[in-house]
Amino acid sequence: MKKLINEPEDVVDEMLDGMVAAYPDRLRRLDDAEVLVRADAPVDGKVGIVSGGGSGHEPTHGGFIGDGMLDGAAAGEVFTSPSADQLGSMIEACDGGEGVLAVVKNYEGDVMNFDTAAEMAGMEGVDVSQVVVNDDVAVEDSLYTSGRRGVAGTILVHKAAGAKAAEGADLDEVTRVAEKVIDNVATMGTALTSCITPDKGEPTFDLGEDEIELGIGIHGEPGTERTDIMSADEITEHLTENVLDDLDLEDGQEVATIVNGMGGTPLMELFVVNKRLQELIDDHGLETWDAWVGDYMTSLDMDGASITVCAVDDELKELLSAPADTPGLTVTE
Amino acid sequence: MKKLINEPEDVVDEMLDGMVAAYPDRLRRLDDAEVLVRADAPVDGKVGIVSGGGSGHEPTHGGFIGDGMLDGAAAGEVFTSPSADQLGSMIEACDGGEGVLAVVKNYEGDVMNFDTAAEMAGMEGVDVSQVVVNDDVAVEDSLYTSGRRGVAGTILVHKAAGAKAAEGADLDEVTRVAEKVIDNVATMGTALTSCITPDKGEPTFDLGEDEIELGIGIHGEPGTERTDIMSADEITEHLTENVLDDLDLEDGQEVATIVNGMGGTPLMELFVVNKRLQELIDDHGLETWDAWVGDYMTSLDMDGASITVCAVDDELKELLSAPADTPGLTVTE
Amino acid sequence: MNDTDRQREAVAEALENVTARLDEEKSHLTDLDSAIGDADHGANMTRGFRKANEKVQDMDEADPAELVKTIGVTLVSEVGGASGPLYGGSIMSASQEFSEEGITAETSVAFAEAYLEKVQDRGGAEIGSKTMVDALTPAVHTYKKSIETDDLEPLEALAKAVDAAERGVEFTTPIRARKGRASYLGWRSVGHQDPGATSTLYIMEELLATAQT
Amino acid sequence: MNDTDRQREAVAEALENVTARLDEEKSHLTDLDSAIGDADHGANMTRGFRKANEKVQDMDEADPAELVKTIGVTLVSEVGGASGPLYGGSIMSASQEFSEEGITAETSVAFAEAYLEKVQDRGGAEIGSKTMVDALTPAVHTYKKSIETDDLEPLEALAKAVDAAERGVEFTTPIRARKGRASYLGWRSVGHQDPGATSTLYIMEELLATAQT
Ligand SMILES: Nc1ncnc2c1ncn2[C@@H]1O[C@H](COP(=O)(O)OP(=O)(O)O)[C@@H](O)[C@H]1O
Ligand SMILES: Nc1ncnc2c1ncn2[C@@H]1O[C@H](COP(=O)(O)OP(=O)(O)O)[C@@H](O)[C@H]1O
Ligand SMILES: [Mg+2]
Ligand SMILES: [Mg+2]
Ligand SMILES: [Mg+2]
Ligand SMILES: [Mg+2]
Repeated sequence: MKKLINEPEDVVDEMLDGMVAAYPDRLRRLDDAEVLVRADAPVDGKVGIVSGGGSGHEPTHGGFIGDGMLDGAAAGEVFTSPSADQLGSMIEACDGGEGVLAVVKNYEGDVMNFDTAAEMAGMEGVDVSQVVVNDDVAVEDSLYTSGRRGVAGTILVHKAAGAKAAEGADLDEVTRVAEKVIDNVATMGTALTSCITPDKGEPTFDLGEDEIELGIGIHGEPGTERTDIMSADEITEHLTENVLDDLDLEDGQEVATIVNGMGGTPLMELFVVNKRLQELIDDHGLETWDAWVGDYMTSLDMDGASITVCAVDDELKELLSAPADTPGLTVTE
Repeated sequence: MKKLINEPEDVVDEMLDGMVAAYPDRLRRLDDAEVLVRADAPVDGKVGIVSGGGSGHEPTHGGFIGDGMLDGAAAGEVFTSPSADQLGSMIEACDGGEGVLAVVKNYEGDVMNFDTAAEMAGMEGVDVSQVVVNDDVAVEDSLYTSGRRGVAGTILVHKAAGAKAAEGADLDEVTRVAEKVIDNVATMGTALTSCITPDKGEPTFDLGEDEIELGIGIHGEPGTERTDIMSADEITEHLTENVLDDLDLEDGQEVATIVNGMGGTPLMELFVVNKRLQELIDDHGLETWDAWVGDYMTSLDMDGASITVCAVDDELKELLSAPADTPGLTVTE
Repeated sequence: MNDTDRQREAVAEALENVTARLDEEKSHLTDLDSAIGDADHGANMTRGFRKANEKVQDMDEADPAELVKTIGVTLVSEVGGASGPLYGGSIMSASQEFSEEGITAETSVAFAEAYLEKVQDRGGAEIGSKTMVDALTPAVHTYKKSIETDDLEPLEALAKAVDAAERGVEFTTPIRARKGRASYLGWRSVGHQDPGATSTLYIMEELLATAQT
Repeated sequence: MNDTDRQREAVAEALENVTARLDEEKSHLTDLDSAIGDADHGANMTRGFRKANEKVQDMDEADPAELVKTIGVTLVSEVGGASGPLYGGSIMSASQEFSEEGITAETSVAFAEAYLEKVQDRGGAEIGSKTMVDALTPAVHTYKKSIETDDLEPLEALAKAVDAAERGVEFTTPIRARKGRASYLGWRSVGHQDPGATSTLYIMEELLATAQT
């Protein structure tokens, strides 16, 4: 394994300092914590939007801090939920008096630590509301699993909730739009190679030279099915069919789509996938209102991509296209 | 080799369609050509800024089309300069009556094809000016080489020239600022792994499990020196020293910096590099005016990064921070 | 040396041994987590226990309940992930059982029961979900019965509990996960041993080894 | 069949053979380019010649000069890279030598000289820069001398030229590159054979093979 790192145990700490060094006017690091917040946090009179989780998904989470998106992001160790302490300090640092919405991805570690943090912050008098994103259709949502995972669709939750908060809406309203995105978004991904965590230094799972993993998670958790390599078109068809099946949309429905790279896949290939995705959206009688292509929710150096579809109404369209100014995503009017 | 592609020979064509499908309001593809232009090209009364070269460097070149940057970009086959025909059609499609600046990277193929294209367009009455970017300090600039290569510093040329053209400056002025960036920018890169071209399907060069290539080009051309793997800090020091040696700046000089990912390197690692880079800039008595971190000039799936430093004066600061709205780079006021 | 001092030393020594053992098993735990999780269980456990060990070795004055609570608090703040709140939060809250009478046969049973209850409260796993609960449940049941019904000495009871935990760990292999990251795998989780159950066993083995010296 | 028809058929047949040969050698050319370039010379050459071949096979009426020019124009517009303008542009412009008298011993010498000159004009490489010029120069010199001084038959002259080109290709291996991507490597380019010189040789070998049948 070769990586551009120093000691594996320092990578998160050094990354955070490197982010602040890149955006000193926008980001501030909380003392002694692996937490980034807006340089001007807390923003008085605005609902704070925070997120967080394991590191290794850059630009998620810290890269989406800024006007119109997040106020704070906690960075756990690679693929490990931040501790409740860290999350608690973040929530308090982002409360401008109107309360804080925590956007949680559905992993037991994240959920348990955010729960504890919300309790702690509540005791300090901060109004906290939580939403749990679970857009990954690869995982069966049943009593026999810990539920669907939160993956790339999370970015749309950050965007919509962030825009609503920027409008001056109250915590209930901000929470409502976050839930609305969650109710309307679905994602599925595939891996061509495993990621390699700095600590382990070897692939998390072994994939044969001609195999791919369908339904991959964003932590190198093995997916749900292993198959022979297929063409980009076939893979796109498989992922898109599963996503659209889950959403079960009406004819003519407008959607936002994301082709999200897992970190190691060239942008060139993501556009090849997007070409087929847009054909399929059209074949299904749907209409793409906006298409995003890029690395939003990565998994270190994993080679692969996920496809997200989100049904949008006028409210979501307005929120998703509202201005945002963050290192990882800029939307202009 | 596993890639998210269909047939290798279709990848550029499908990528271009996938880009237009992602940004239908911003990009238009010329008929029967591997050329993207602004949807509203040519922009009347504005100098056109065009670029182009082999594919595989995404978001370069087409990803930088938009307000404040490029008007057109020609996409050759992977790592192969576009033909003079294609370049010629692009130049003509981007002439709004005020002439066109072609930003060429210093590779013999690019230079020869752009020369021919400029001649052809000249015969059609288009005023064409060319600048050749050669920021790669890894290559000795002497009679015994074909000169320094053009690499990530090119993005700053696109940005500054694009901003100047957007202001309404004439072709001479736009050319002057492009040259100014070229005179003040230097870059050097390293590879941890080789890229794999879709056509060959195997690594272009073999690197041992513990080796890295210093001074790598952006086409999988082997670099200038092969060494044992070093820490991120050591690599950053090596690249930065070479770049700063070349520029030989005065104490207190303000600079813009880029930590550019080669495609396969996680953003996390680029920020680790940026941390050390900013410390070194400081140690050298220089001052970072703006720091960019991300994938701007990639080399397919190559694992590695390059470091660019550009000395900036008031004029360049104004141009580099002027608004730009493109898929690959958005700058807001 | 009074009773409190002796108990403090025992806790510190046990913690030292647990930390060393987890360090040794770090890559094994990570390998288990690679197969059905996200390859960080070894790093998570060692990060937390090393820090807890550092803290506790400096606390010369504290009573056993405080020491145990400190271990829990440190795990909560250092580990993150699923194992941070499960291990840390449960140790933290179960430590209350020692606050009045220190560590006795009876309070150790109460601690064990409170710990298991807290893990289940927080994580929602049942026995058979293929988690640490599968190692814990037989261990706690056996320990309680050995002490309360069979009147065994704590050391003997603990030895039996370790055996029971081992049976629990083995049991996780052939079953399908219902909780934790392994549950995402559906039927493909069958055939793999659960990392959290395994680390639970290692910790118990070190508690026993410490008690035996 | 008149002279023009015969020459047209010869050009078409030669092109067919060249295209087939480049197809065969595609991955070898790419491997050579991997070592000191960017791993696309095989793809570049086959893409261009396949297209040129398609076009020329349909041109039943054209004279030999037009056919050759079409080959050049097609390479210019299809290949790109360094080899597109070098091969394509030079063939295109040298084709003029055939426009008055068709292909004769004399015009073929003129063509060869014009072609080499154009490659050097455009690319700026000298002999010894480790490029296609190193295969071309001895081949053109030998061909010219064989015809003009030694009065050999074109077929014999061509055979000698191919030998000379081969010597030129071998010569590229032990020297340091001064032009093309290989020049970026400095001394590390020593020990590798130049791809463009190699493809030049293959093309000449097929011209000879076609002439011999
Ligand atoms: N809901 C749960 N209830 C009980 N134990 C759980 C639960 N979820 C996970 N675990 C335990 O935690 C272990 C994984 O811990 P770890 O790898 O440190 O955290 P993470 O899953 O967040 O990466 C699993 O092997 C399992 O024993
Ligand atoms: N300046 C030059 N003059 C003559 N030949 C050159 C020059 N530059 C490159 N070549 C030839 O072109 C060959 C490479 O062609 P190709 O790989 O198709 O183009 P590119 O270098 O653009 O990828 C080299 O092997 C060399 O023979
Ligand atoms: Mg984890
Ligand atoms: Mg090339
Ligand atoms: Mg884990
Ligand atoms: Mg080449």
